[in-house]
Amino acid sequence: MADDNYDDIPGTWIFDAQRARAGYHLNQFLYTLMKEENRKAFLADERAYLAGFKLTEAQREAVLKREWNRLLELGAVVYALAKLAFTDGRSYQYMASQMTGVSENEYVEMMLRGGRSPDGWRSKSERERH
Amino acid sequence: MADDNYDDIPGTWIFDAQRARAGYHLNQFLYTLMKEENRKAFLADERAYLAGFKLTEAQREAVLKREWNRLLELGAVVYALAKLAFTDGRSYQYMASQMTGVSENEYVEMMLRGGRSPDGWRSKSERERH
Amino acid sequence: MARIVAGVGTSHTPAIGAAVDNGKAGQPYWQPLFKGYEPAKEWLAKTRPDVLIIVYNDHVNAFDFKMIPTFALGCAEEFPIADEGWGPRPVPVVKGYPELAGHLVQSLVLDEFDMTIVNEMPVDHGLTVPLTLLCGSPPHWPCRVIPLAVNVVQYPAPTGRRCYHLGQAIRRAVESWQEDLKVVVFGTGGMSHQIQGPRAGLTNPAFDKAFLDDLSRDPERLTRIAPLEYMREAGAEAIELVMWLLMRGALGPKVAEVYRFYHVPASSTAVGNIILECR
Amino acid sequence: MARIVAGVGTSHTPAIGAAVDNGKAGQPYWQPLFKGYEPAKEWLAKTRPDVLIIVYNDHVNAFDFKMIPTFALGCAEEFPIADEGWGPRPVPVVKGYPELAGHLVQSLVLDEFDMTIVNEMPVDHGLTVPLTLLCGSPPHWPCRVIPLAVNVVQYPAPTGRRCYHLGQAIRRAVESWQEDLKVVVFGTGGMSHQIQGPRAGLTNPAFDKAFLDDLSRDPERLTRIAPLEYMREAGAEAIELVMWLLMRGALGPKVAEVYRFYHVPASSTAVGNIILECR
Ligand SMILES: [Fe+3]
Ligand SMILES: [Fe+3]
Repeated sequence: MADDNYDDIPGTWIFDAQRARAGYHLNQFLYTLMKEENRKAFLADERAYLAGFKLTEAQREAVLKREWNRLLELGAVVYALAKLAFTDGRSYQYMASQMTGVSENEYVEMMLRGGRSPDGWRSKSERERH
Repeated sequence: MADDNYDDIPGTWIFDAQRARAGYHLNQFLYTLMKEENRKAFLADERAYLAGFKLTEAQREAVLKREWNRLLELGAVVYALAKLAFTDGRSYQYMASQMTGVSENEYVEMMLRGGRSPDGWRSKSERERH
Repeated sequence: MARIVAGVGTSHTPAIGAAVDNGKAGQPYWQPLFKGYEPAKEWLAKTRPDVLIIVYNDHVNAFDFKMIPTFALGCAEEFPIADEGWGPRPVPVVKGYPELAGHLVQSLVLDEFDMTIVNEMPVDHGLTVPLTLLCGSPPHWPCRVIPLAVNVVQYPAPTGRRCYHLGQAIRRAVESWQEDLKVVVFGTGGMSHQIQGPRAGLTNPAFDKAFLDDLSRDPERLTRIAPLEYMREAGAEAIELVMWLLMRGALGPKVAEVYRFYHVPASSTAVGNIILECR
Repeated sequence: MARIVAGVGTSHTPAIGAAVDNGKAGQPYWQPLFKGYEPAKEWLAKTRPDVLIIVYNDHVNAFDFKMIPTFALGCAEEFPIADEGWGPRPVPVVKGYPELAGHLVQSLVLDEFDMTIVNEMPVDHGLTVPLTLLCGSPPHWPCRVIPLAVNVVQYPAPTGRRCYHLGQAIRRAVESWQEDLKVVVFGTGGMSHQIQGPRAGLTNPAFDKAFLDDLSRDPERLTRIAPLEYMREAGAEAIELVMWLLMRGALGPKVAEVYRFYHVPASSTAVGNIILECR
């Protein structure tokens, strides 16, 4: 029934029930950044704001350091995570570029050239061969 | 697919999508009676409390007069409606007895004798023959 | 491998919880009912399940009218006791099983059941009264609980057939969980009752007896009872019995009835209790 | 009798809405995209539907993590525009059709789809960007809208097959509504895109082309695409394409493709648009 071999896809973290559980409080924190007053309060004193949420130490550090991929790994859902980038006055493409390890410009250029080919990204074994 | 001939059952109002829509604000009002402070505020000035909700005039009057069957007809769901009876310090059986037009004692006695037989209550035509 | 070993059908009438909470369980009105539940209580203590999947409905306590899910599966660590208007019942908090619940959701959605995931939810008498009836009043509930809330408040409720099939899918999902766990499924609500309108108090023992009989003898017949038939024959709120069919579906094809109790009244309802062991 | 006359598949990339709202639609980056949507816009204006059923997903704007419904049908009078973090988009409020939506829920639940009824819900770019693309920027949207929100955010999303079957059931439900109404169904999201992780930016035009081709030629093939295959071939967020299958299911067995447009990129996504008329 469940083809749940999605750990085999390289370069992504699937937001499943297990990851949703791990990221529950992290996402509830990110969700609050929809409101301007909360964004201001967060930027004014990030540690103090985060103290109001039951994050793990690893999640807290990753938020403070804007470790985008690590946040995905620790259970952030990308749509909620984007609200953190927006809070920083950054674009979605900026956040995506940081996740891929290139500059925002390089990322935008790659998309203008047609985006990233799936070749080499279908499975971990295909990735290694590349 | 839909056997939606339930208007044919006598002595009941089925809480379907249409009735739920008609009763939406009425039920949201009743839902607030879950909290002690709201029950007190309601009892202190019923009209003023009701002014905070978008009820129809008919719904408002039926609340003020505790017209239990009329409230069902106007879209109250019985579980929410019970909160109004509880707010009055009444029992569920009291509310049910009022809906059936007997005293609470008579209603309790009927249940102790085994409840109301379905005979005569299956359909409107069966009801008329009875 | 996790296994569903048995199912319990039981009413969840709120007045039963109130009787216990207010120390009235020994009164003549209530005494026969609680006496009738003693064997089921002993059975559960002896069976010692690790997890209960409790199929019940919320009565406008956890869910207001903003969102009404047909099937909502509780995936939280714990479920607080709902304040239904007079303070929460004085019973222990309900401990969930998020890992197993997450697995169930995953399996059920891929099996084409359109579940709603619920991560925060107070539980009302629909879930706590069965716990009280089957477990008494311990300081902690004896095992973990996965709540499965079914909409039977706004018509239409899911059909009995749909519920039965969901039960079957839950059995498959449980059996694909690696941990060695003993699971018991509760189907709650019912039996015949009408608690509103001029028709309130309607009770149909013949309908209820046939329903109890066919849970082991001919459950397929029960899946063909139309929503309207429950309402006509056994009262508008008898539609809750579809939750017993969900439980029955989860037990596999063959069951043995090991206990039955039937009593009228508890407040406005007929009360039924049945224990079915998987064979 | 109400009739579904056509379906529209379209991406709902938020950057498209932002481009319009910030007056950037004429810029070289955006101009080819908006030009490509002109024929679809004209087609919709000419078709003059009474009701749009828009299949989309919420992106953690209306639903937080307390409850995640698989299929949520919007039954409200109107749906406010969500504030996704920078104020609501400056577009008209979305007017619903509660009577028809209530009928759909009733019919679908009895048809064994486990719908969640939603009576209050803001709608996000998933629903409003398709309206902007197909209707432009009028002072009021030209017709009523029934939102159908599908969970594609927390894995697992419903399967493509399940979505297709739900579409078929929606067709039956619409046809059992007495009023004379012309209904168009939107399937939104996609096409290929991956918007997270080291793999972000993945785009697969070959996959997208085959998908567009088979919407009219062999939709059954598309219903057999496994969730994992969408993710492997076309990016984690390409799973949104199951919502196009829901639209396709609602069109009946035979359709004619009357328009197609495909463009890369809008922000991190491939953009597709197709119009299928029922034959
Ligand atoms: Fe109940
Ligand atoms: Fe999307």
